[in-house]
Amino acid sequence: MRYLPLNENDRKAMLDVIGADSIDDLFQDVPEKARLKALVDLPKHQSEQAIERHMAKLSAKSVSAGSVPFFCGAGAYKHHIPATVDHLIQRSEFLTAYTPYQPEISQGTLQSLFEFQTQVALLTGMDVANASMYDGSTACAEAVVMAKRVTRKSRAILAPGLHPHYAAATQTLASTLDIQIDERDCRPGRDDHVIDHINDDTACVVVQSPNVFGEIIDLAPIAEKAHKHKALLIAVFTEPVALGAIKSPGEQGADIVVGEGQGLGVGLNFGGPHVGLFACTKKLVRQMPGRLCGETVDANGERGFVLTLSTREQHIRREKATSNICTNSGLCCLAFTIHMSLLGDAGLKRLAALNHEAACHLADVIDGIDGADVVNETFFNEFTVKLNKPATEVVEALAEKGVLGGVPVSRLTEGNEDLLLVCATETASEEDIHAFETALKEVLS
Amino acid sequence: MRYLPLNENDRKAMLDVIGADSIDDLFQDVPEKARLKALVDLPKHQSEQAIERHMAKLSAKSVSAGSVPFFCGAGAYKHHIPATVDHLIQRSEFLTAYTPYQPEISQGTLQSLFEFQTQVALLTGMDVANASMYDGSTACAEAVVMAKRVTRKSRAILAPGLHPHYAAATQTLASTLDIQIDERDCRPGRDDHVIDHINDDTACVVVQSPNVFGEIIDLAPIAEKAHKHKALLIAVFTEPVALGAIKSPGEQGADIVVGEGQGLGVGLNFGGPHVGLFACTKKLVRQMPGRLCGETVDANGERGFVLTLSTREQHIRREKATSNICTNSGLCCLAFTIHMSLLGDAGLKRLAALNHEAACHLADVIDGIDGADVVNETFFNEFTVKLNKPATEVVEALAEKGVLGGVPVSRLTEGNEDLLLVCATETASEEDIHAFETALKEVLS
Amino acid sequence: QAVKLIFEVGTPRRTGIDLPEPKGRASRLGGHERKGEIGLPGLSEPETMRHYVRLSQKNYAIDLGIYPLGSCTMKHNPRLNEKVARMPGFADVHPLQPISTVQGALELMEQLSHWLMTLCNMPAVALTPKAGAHGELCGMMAIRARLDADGQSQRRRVLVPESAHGTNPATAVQCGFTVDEIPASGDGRVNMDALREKLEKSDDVAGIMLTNPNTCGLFERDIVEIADLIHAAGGYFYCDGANFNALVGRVRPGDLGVDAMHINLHKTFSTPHGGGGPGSGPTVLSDALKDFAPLPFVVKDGDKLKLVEHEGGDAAASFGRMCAFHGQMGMYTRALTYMMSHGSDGLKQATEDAVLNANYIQASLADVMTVAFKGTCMHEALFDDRFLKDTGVDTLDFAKAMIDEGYHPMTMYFPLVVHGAMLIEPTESESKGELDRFIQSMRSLVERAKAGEAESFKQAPVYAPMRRLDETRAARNPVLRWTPPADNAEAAE
Amino acid sequence: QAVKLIFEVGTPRRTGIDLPEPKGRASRLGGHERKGEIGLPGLSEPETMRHYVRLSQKNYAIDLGIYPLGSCTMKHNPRLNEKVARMPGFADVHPLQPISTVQGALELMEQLSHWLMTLCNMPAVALTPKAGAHGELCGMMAIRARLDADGQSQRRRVLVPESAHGTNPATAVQCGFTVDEIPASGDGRVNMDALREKLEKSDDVAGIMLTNPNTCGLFERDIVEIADLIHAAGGYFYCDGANFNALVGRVRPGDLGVDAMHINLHKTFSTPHGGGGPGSGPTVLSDALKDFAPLPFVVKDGDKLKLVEHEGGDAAASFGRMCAFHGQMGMYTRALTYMMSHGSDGLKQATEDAVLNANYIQASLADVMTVAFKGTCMHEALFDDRFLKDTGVDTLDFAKAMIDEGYHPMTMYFPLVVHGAMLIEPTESESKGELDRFIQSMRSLVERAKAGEAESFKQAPVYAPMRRLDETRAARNPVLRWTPPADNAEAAE
Repeated sequence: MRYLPLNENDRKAMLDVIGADSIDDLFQDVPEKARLKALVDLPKHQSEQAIERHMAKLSAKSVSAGSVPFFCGAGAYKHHIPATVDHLIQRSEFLTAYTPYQPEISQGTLQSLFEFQTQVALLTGMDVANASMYDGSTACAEAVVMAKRVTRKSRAILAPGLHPHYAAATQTLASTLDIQIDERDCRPGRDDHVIDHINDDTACVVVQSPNVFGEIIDLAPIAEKAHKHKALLIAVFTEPVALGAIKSPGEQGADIVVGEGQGLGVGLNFGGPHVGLFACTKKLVRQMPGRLCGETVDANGERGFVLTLSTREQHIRREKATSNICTNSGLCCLAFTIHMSLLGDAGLKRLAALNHEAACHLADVIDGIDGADVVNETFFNEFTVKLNKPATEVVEALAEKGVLGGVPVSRLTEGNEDLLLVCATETASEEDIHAFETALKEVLS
Repeated sequence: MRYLPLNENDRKAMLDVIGADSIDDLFQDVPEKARLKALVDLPKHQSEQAIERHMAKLSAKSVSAGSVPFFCGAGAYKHHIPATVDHLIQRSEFLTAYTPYQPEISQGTLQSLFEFQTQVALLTGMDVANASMYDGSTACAEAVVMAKRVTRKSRAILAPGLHPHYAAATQTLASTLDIQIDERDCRPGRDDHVIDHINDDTACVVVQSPNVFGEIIDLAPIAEKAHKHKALLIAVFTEPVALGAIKSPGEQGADIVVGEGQGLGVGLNFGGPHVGLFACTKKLVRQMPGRLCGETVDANGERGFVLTLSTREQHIRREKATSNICTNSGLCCLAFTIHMSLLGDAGLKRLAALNHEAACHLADVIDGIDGADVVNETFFNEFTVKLNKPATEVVEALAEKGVLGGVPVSRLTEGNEDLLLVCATETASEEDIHAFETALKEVLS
Repeated sequence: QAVKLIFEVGTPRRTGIDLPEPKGRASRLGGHERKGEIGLPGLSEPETMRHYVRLSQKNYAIDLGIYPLGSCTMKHNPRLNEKVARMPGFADVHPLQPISTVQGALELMEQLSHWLMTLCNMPAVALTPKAGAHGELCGMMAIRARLDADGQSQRRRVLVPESAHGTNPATAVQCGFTVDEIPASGDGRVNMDALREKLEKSDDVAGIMLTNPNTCGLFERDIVEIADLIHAAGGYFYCDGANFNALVGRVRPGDLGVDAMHINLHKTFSTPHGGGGPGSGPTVLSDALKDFAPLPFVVKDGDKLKLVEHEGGDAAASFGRMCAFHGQMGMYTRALTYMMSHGSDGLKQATEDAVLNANYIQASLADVMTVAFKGTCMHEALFDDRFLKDTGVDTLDFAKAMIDEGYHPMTMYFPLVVHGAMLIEPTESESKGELDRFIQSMRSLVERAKAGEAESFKQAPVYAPMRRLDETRAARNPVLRWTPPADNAEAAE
Repeated sequence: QAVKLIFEVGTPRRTGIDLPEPKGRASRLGGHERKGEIGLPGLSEPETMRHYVRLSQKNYAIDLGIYPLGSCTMKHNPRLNEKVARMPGFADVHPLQPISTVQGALELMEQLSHWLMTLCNMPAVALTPKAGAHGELCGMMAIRARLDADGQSQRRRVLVPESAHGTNPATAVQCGFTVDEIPASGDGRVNMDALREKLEKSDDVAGIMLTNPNTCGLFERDIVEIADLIHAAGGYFYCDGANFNALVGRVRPGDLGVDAMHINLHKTFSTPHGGGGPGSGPTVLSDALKDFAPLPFVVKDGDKLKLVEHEGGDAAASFGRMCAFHGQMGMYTRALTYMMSHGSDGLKQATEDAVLNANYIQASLADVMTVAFKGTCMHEALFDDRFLKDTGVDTLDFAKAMIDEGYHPMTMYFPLVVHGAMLIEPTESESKGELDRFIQSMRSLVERAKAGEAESFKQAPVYAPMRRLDETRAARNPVLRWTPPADNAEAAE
């Protein structure tokens, strides 16, 4: 077996040193009835070539985003990732390192995490950010739990425009924690109503902008009202590129910002791995979940980095930890950070502008089609279209014409069958948009 | 421009230090009439995404070997290359290093070349090997030039079964060097005749085994006769995997062995880059062209490696050099060496056995088809088929049926329109062979 | 050589990505435009490349040497897996594309599930959990949902051995349970008497969370009895699967009475750890729990596959959704590739080699270091610090000295049940030659420690990219992000 | 830490590749079976990975820092190029597939040719040469073929400046020419008087081989006149294109009277050097030479492309074939990707930045080191060793001391026309920040040399993976391959 360096001579010699007659001796603590007598009923080992063929065939059974005109978003975004990013994250020293518990031989990972935390803080307009969460939805759930710890109140208001998966993940985690979630009505144009629900019982209000329908929400008045009632504003985003164009949540008074970082550096991956971003104000940092990397010095006084404030974490605090989180999304952080380092301020802003222009163009095109109306007043690179047919049927029909034309709202939450989320990034060319237009006209007519 | 770190401020500051008013000042030595007034008539810079799209479209205009049943050989062989190989050769430290002229900071390259040289020597059964040539054909040409230096005679006999491209490359180089090349008659079954042409004027006799028609040649009697007349036997091979199954040229008395190493570690690449292997007996080493890596010690007495015997080379000896060669095929050597390290003796032999079995199976299948006859008595993984139709028409017809069915001999040398070279490696599955059979039957009927 | 931070290399006006000029269309941002500089530095592509290549060389990695972190299973990461994970039908597929366009991806999930269920002999697996701790959450939530469904909502006490990973109690609490610690017995296993006592005449026990092999590297001999006791007491058995690498192909958790167990694909099935993730923690579930599995999941739909994404119907009892989308596809592809590469024969052999390697280390060091518990171990060898008594060297010093020998240290000070613990897990990826060199280095370190060279241990590491780092300072005055230095001109005045 | 050789790690019985068992068919090898052990060691995949990752870390590379080797143009190697080169329509295409199945590959060659011809203002390019020296061979063979075709076979003398790369005289000789050396003038350029003298009343001059900018980093001011003189004398002008990076987009060789010039795709157009290759040396040809271009080449065939592979017809005058197949496709893809990425604007800017960087280094070091020739330079700065006079430090020592500063040394002792030459080529890929650090390091080395610290220079490098290597020993008693050690048991007796 190509991955196993021991041969029979080695095994024999090692058993001799151990003083065991056979490998079975080492499994003597296993109860007799649980000892497998034969191989499990699975195929035997195969050559690399055989497996590559098998997997290539499976891969070919799906339609990849890059192979067709593509307009899906709703929490996962197709962007062009520079080749440099994937090359660097595959370096053995990054790819095959563990969590940096031994800082003297982990500065590569640690320094890049410090850079990541700073970039996320800058992007969100917040004081500090952690070293990532699993994804945006779990970051959102953790933020609500954190708000309870901070405020010692347990009622959370989730805005109607919060991505339904994020709301669901939050409800799942919160349900066991005695956190009440206010009911929501997931339809476009209702986020501003959250303001009316905030009162002294409110621990936090969770608002996404751009929201799941693509609408950009003014967070400042919500923050003001929340703060008046000693509640936290948790601002959510699912597309980091949007923050290159729109006001940061930090500028608008958010206390905690959570979001999905996949759009920078990380591929679609059918939904995972992605990378959760988590930022907050300085005064909340000791209530934050997840790893944190901090600056310090070594015995020679040289600047270096370590994991820090780990008394918040499960491996030190056990049942008193701020979260049970252990593994983060390290390699995706690195990809995010490299992509962002390449972009810089200027590149990110231009990328955002190109996304917005592509979406504006697409919105004009769709508005010109009978049976399709753009619902949004505002949007960044994604918006909601009201169709004259059920959206799930429309996207299947579009797929047959070789266009992946967006995400039906009903995939995210039941109801709203006539609403379709459509996204255009810098990867949508003029020809792609034209192909979409042609196909959509045919499907809707 | 993403690859250029200087910005306008930098440029201005640097010009100030230089004391130049503008960049034009630095080009003042260029004659007025040769100074370009405007940009050359070529497109402006483009985004990574735009270029990827352009190139992907171009790529899609060819039929890749891996996408169809594939049976081409004739000097370039499709084998499965482990993912480890491509991963390792892409490491920055290997990929972006120069020729190892500073050994203290080039041991990675140097040690792997030493390993390469040893592997090639073992594989060919020779004493020593150099650190590679451009490819097998240029290695062959250089070997003939070397034979003239060694023997001080200038007549070279090229066996009829020598790959016509190798013969042509040799003739091109030899033509300017006052080396006479005996005429050849490139048809199957004539290699043994070379023995009759060897005489005291002969500097070398160049014999390929397996030859271009796939036939395995007994080199020992040729070596014996050559040595009797103080001529060198230059043994050639185009498929390194063959040496896992058949006698090495070294065992049979070859003085110089040259060959193509592409089959191990290196892809087809439409013909380049490949990697030329060059080995010889110990006593000829100082007449060898190309780089050599040798063992030595550093100031602490630690084992290390350096480029050595460079007094043979152009950068030291200029017009008295053994060759004008400078760049070798370093990264392909590394790929070869890694692939070979993974295989080892046991793996190489098994790989060779699988190749031979696939070819035997294919030969049986083809012999069973009306209008196609296998010409060979012996072969390794490639053989010659006599067809009842012109081979170029047959392969085009097969291509239309989605099979790349071999190489017409007439692609290599004019004439022999009815001969087709067919190769089966471990990548040819039962289904591939069956698809070939079906298609060939249709085409020939 | 120190590597600057990107903030000290790039500037906000520079960029390493060429993009076409925007055309300047009218904005639909509704007045929410971001104004002013964000402060993100841009680096040209060559600067970026060099920055991260240099940084990378400051890391230790499994590709450089043995990485014997106990409980972490740092095994070889095959590059075939990386290649497969990047195939466009897996890497470049959107999670919400029409179902007809993702059949290959769903099929892969189905195949992965089949392998995991077969290796565990369990009837169901929830793929979505995004890491081990997330898998724990999944299992414990399923247990809670089952208890609630059975009207047993008073069951909120979870038994956790004191040797457990910190994630276990943290998870229990995050699910709204309380934690009740079980002490260890003298042989490093669950104290059965204590366990029985805790279960006696109680109706508040929700279950037990137990790692097996446990964090001392020992198989819980009484595991079947433990399962029976828990079940008899009305609770469920959550098994922490972090150490599944000691069992694959030889022991099936389903045969031990386990109700739920997460599987760290990034440990047992070799998806690379990437400096801290991403991971993946599919959780196998028993018959008792399988109806409570989280959304979404794949089901057959004629000869096609489909996703169940909403509550009700097939998911009537589901405890809900744990995250957006369907989990860690990128890890699924790697893990399945790994499993198919090994096959049932190779997986069994890998398990045996992992256990053999650990026992070889334990046996080879038993005379100079102190083995924590007598007898053979499973896939990791646990030592305590008795052999360092009176040397002036402690576990931390010893670990840092290993760095100077060219090794990554073992897990230290865990499990908590032994003093100054050193937990060594070599995995099956190490050759006998590497192990022999490692053992030789360890022996010479012990010799040096006993020879009174404590001072040199306190100085270690000296051959690493950095000397020992001041962790206290980092925690006392946290600097968690870069801030621009005060303007030099001002400072000079 | 020393890395063992694979022969000391693996064994012939181990393998790191799983292959199915052969079925044991009858052999058609005709009795030529290889018997016995070959002696090739096999390593498991993890051992292989670790071996080469460890080895790699002993290399310096452009991705780690400035690599200022004069004449080598070590610039950034974009990874986009690597990605494109691996696209299946380029990497996984057989050179002898039916022409209808390789149209994309041929089109790429056609596009590359267009870029190269346009940048050079030359009417033809031969793509096949596999490296710079091979391109020289191509150009000189075309010249020879043209002379022979014109009945000028007595023209066998080639003029080569003494500052030329060693490949120039070696190539001339390999083409059956004799070499006649032209001395340099006091300003580092061709001595025009000497040149005129060599051309006077001769009918045996085949041509001149001239590098421009020359190996002193200087543009040959009189180049147009040189070309005119050579042509008037009945010879041809071969230009060594190694230094084309100083001209791209600003000066076209075709405008200077050049008849042939090779282009190092692995220098100017950034295909990675890979520790010594592979390279690619397409050679542009003037009207006078283009009919003699080597086989094979791409021509239009209606709206398709085809390959001319045999003599006669379109290739009636071709001097023949230089190698198997069509040259270095892998380099074509990378080079075209590079050129399209830059565009005509970016290529010009890169040229200007390369020249600017070199002049910046020259200007910044002119007060402490000795610039070989007055005035501005092109893309590389040449220093001699006068500044080291009486310090006891020579060029080699100085270079080795640079290693301890974290840099790869510059080219030393070349060109031969100045004493103790140091030729520094930064390329356009270096930022001002990197250059400033480099300049600072160089200045401090000079200071140390002048302060009498010669001994420490002699010891250098001390911070490298190895100390100075004994090259004399390697050459005197060449050990060119590993051999198994004499049996230890025997040795002990």
